Amino acid sequence: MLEVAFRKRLGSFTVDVEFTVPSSGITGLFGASGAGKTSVLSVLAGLAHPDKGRIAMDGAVLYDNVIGTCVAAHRRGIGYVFQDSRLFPHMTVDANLRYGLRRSRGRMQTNTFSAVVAMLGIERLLARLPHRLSGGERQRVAIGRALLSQPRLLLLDEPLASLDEARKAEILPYLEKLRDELRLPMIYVSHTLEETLRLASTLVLLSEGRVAASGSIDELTARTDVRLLSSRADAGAVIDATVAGHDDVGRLTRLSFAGGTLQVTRTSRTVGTHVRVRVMARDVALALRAPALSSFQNVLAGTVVEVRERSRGDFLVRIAVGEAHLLSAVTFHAVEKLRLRPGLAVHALIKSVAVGI
Amino acid sequence: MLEVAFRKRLGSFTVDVEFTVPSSGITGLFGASGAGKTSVLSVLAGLAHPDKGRIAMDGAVLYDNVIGTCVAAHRRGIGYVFQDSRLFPHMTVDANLRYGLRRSRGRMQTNTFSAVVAMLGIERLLARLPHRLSGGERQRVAIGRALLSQPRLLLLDEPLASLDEARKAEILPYLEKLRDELRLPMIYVSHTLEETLRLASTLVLLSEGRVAASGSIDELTARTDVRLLSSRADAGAVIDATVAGHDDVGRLTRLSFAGGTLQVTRTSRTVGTHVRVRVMARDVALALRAPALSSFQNVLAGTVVEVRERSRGDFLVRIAVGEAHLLSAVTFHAVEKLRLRPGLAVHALIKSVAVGI
Amino acid sequence: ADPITVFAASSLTESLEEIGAAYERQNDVKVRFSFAASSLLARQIEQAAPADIFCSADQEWMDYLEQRDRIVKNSRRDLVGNRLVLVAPAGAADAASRASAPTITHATDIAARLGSSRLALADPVHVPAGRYAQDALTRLGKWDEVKDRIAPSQNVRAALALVEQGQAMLGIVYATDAAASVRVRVIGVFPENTHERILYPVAKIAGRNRAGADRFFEYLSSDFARRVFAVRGFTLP
Amino acid sequence: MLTDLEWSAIRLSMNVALRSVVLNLPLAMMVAWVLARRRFRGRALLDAFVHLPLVLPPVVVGYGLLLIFGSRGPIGSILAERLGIHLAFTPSGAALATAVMTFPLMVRTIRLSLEAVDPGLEEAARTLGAGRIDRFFSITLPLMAPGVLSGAILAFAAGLGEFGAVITFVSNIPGHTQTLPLAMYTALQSPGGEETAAKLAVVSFTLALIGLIASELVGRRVRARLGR
Amino acid sequence: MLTDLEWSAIRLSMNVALRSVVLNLPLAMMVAWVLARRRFRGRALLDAFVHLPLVLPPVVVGYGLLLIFGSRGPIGSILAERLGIHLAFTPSGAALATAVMTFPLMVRTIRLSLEAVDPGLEEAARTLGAGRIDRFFSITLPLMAPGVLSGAILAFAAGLGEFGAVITFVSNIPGHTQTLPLAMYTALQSPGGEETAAKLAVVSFTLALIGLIASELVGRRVRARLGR
Ligand SMILES: Nc1ncnc2c1ncn2[C@@H]1O[C@H](COP(=O)(O)OP(=O)(O)OP(=O)(O)O)[C@@H](O)[C@H]1O
Ligand SMILES: Nc1ncnc2c1ncn2[C@@H]1O[C@H](COP(=O)(O)OP(=O)(O)OP(=O)(O)O)[C@@H](O)[C@H]1O
Ligand SMILES: [Mg+2]
Ligand SMILES: [Mg+2]
Repeated sequence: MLEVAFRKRLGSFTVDVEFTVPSSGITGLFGASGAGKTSVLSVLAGLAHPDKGRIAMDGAVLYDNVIGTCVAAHRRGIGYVFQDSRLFPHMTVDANLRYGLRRSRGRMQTNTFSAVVAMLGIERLLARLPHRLSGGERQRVAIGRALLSQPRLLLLDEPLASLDEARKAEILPYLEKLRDELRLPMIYVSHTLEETLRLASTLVLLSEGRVAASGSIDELTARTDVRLLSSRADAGAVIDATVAGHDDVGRLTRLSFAGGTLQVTRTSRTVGTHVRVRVMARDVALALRAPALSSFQNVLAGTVVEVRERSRGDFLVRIAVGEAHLLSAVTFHAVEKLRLRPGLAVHALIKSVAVGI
Repeated sequence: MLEVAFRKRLGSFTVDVEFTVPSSGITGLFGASGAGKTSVLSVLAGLAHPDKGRIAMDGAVLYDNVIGTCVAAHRRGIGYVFQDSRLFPHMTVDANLRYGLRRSRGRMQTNTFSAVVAMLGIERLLARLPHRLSGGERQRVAIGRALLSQPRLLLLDEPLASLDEARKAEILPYLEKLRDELRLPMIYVSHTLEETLRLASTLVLLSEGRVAASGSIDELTARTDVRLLSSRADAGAVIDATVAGHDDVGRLTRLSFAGGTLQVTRTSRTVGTHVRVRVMARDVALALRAPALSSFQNVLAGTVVEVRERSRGDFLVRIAVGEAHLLSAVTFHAVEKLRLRPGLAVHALIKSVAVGI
Repeated sequence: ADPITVFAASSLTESLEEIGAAYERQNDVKVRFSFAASSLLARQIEQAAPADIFCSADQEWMDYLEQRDRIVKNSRRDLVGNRLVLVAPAGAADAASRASAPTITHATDIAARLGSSRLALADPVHVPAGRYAQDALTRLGKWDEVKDRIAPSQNVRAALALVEQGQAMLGIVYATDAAASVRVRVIGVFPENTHERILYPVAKIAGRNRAGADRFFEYLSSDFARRVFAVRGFTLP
Repeated sequence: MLTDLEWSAIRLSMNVALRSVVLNLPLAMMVAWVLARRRFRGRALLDAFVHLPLVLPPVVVGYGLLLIFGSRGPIGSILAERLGIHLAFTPSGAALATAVMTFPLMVRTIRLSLEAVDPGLEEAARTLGAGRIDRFFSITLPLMAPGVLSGAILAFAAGLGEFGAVITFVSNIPGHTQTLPLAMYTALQSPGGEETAAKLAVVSFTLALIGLIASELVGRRVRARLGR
Repeated sequence: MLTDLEWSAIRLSMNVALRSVVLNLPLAMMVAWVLARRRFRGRALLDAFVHLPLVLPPVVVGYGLLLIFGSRGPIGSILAERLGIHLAFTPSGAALATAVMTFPLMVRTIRLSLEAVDPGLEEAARTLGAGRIDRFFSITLPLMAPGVLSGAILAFAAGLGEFGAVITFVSNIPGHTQTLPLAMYTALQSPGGEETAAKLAVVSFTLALIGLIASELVGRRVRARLGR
């Protein structure tokens, strides 16, 4: 567990934060441009020193102004993928990648060179110098370099911002694998809530240098007062589920969760694994009666728990399905027409394809 | 109109492209990381010289190796927002912004300093030096600097990649305004297809240094062979529509299009304006009968035109609604259950909130 | 009145400064000196340097100017003379016994006194003092013994410094230099017949007919001036 | 403590060092720019030529200046007759000799920092409508300011100590062309002059210290601006 | 065309210039690093002290060396007695004098390029587990290579031309301590020696040219690596 509490002035801006990061899983660090995300990461990595505070990882103090401790950055074992890639210009891609690897002798060699290179699709670039790379290529090498330094904690500052969807789709599962199989804790900065929610189990929301909210995703998504999470486009419910089976013909995977079964696009996860699924409020339609012949794979019976007007004419409806909760975004007209109110029995319609993992 | 045709070697990589960019509207330049997007932009800006080829803007030759013409970059009047922001480190934000402005005397002063600064939310940063800015702040200043140089053509290389959704939501409409009101042509590089499609009317798809496809969005989205556009998450149909009216109670806007009426979240566009709407295939559900009491605002009757299996078990269905076409992504089971086939009458179900502009 | 400018060899520095100061007190005119190597000054005068009078440390460079008609022909004469002496670093003990130095003869064992150190002298290739020293040593049959043991210096003053600091156990310098330094001891005087006579020629520079300069030129031969030179150890021709 | 002539040597040395720096700056920047940015035949020759004053003994350089800029020299005679400008044996000549001697130091340092300027920033300036000259003054020059400053202070320090070329070109006339190093040399010519020389050396050191502190203060600002 | 003694002067000059560069490099890098990166009391004094050989006339520096490293000097006597190393009047002494004279040039240039190294890259190295020394050799040093090279060639050129300190410290012994500048000076001291001096000047120029071309070739590679 990483315990963080510090204060640091940067010109007229002050970062004053306090939060904890669990020792496994990914913690999303989320906030608007200029909220202080990069500043927080650089203090954690030991590159900047706070004015006062305490930072401890698994009980070992990394920084404490009271007892006067400050572990040097290169001894912290914290990997950092910078917002700007910061490749060493005088080294080939290969040498850049091996820089941290070579200096990680003490630690377990969990990420192997060939696996990382293959995953990032940078085999062809190994002999190149960084100034001959494209923006996205540079960022991929930076990710690889940090992974290969075999860190105990990995800080990622918008690592995928300059990558295309296809590339992202290759890297995200790798990060998930690191999270799940190697239990490598990470702090992940991203502007895409979807990306963050998909990876993170804990969330720290920064706003103007302060922690606006922090806690597990489940806790936070259940709160309707955290503005960011209930904002129009990004609202959704996160559901913990287990892989129940695969349907190879329909390319579907069945997930069982506290409220029944959910069909999603086929994944390669083995049966029995725990997965986290985010069902976006905008992807959930409501109907009083279940439609007969439709393309919906998921028609879940439930009960309206809460109807809240997010902004004028724009409603968020919470539905209890078994023991799980779903969110649905509907218009004023729908609320009127269906007379949506707590206690009403409804059917939640979700196209299977709308659920990604 | 910008006519582009050139060839340039970069180490083992060759860019060999030919396409035209209309003199108004936004042209999306789309392609994977390392496809050559940045290389193309830098040739257009005049920062790199092709090995051979011809580039002409509105009939005036910018580059032609046969007649030996090459207009210097600073005389092209082409603005460029670089992938890395490239702010002048020795100048304050204010001086950075005014750098191009001061050198644009000859041209129409369409973008005023105060409007641009307000739009980008950088008033508080004006006195700062660039190294005291966050990544996103830096990028915003770079956008402002390019806009204020009053270019005749604007090149944008992933300008919004490091910005949060809220900030993007402020800048995108401004770019649309530039596109529509000032008719400033732009070439827009982005990895987010949604962003590109929302802004662009023309698309150039790059793949390994070559143009894989190019043309108007309408043309391209109607093609099922362009892999990129029919890939799982991003598939969708673009619909040209006109604002028909607003419903202030339900916070909706009614759009009329070739296939009827579409209800979307309230926009501020005045009645009668032309808009382009992208309806994602994953947001369109199909049913044989229209559901009675449901939260769907849009239930459109149509006819199946084409059923194509994108990948095993995963289908894309094209539906003709009036004269417009919609795409719907469905599973094998839905195809089976509804017996989807060309000619079948179906109802397309779209939640109004699922349609953004 | 415009100052009188005298270009003079460095070894005349102290005497000329004293004479100049005295002259300035008696006359309402400034006298300024530029002290440097004779060779350098001669070349500068050739290139029309604003010098009124040139005091050279050897005849050769005065000849150089005379051949080029840069001096007033009949003004040339020998100002002072000097003697060549052999010096060693002054030990604390012999500070007092510096009165009578023996004449150097064939018998003087220079090489032995040198030990493992070097013999400091002005560069025989181009500095007059060095040339005189080489002549004298040759005459005394000692040049071959020491010619690989010399430390040829830029000028006499530098050679003297080497001895003063004990870098060289022996040095050959002018009597005037030796007299001025308390840190060296004269251990021998070279007989005058072992080398060309050491004379400092002086001349007025051509093309600068100035009455003030003429008067100072004469003053250089005045009794006062001669006394000053004599006190510093110069011989008077 | 210090005689009038020593004070005048101090003033002259400051004057000569500063004038030579000012004289050199524009030309050194031009030459550095040409060497760093242009590719042409004979570039190596120009480079070697620039270093010539460093490679030759200062006396030779001074003598060369005397031959060229002396009142009998090809340039010196023209300057004297047409413009009434005399360089040999004048304080201005001391500044010229110092400038020539310190020129290579300045060019090297400026060139080094010019080569360190990020070309991406100049590209950005191009797309914003800045032509070559404009770009140089608005972007390149400010970014290489640390190097220009460094070159200037190096040249200033070397200028304070320049001896051989100066004494050869302008002679050693106290109160007129006798700079601090020349005064030190003259002091050393008299046995027992070490003390005077040491005193003057301390003065020189102090002047250099003042120059360095000043440049350090300016440099700190410049670097702070550049975020280093 | 060239006499034996002239050839030996050429060899000696090359030898002295190269040895002084090699001698200086590590120390100059250390001092440059301290001046650029550390903040401490007396930093300005150290800086001024480093520039001292530049500020003082070379002859004075030579005297100073003689006092310290001469056989009676505090260091010189120890070197001579304990290690049998003699510096005064030896070619090694010429290298030492040259090293001292060119030290400030090297420190300035190296420091300038050290200050231009992007601290962000060193930060990246820190997060990858590199300690201070490791970082210096793997990141900082290669990135400041253009400056080290530039400093080396500047010092080499200046070393070829060093006169006053060398002649004072090691005398002008033909075939032993007579470097090229000393030979040129000697030639100029005799009426009519201009021709010899000019010939030797051409030799010096050629040596510098060779050095510059070599450094240019290396520098081009280094810069290509760094993408400039
Ligand atoms: N050295 C500095 N001096 C003054 N202000 C600074 C300094 N560094 C950063 N700031 C300010 O602190 C705030 C937080 O910066 P930070 O880089 O941590 O933001 P961020 O959350 O990473 O933003 P982004 O998403 O845009 O990268 C910003 O407003 C920035 O302008
Ligand atoms: N100077 C160069 N030498 C060799 N190859 C180069 C050079 N510059 C770019 N490339 C290669 O050319 C290809 C195209 O680069 P470019 O920067 O145009 O890509 P891009 O489409 O902008 O990618 P990204 O989205 O990652 O920024 C890349 O594979 C890159 O490695
Ligand atoms: Mg940031
Ligand atoms: Mg790119």
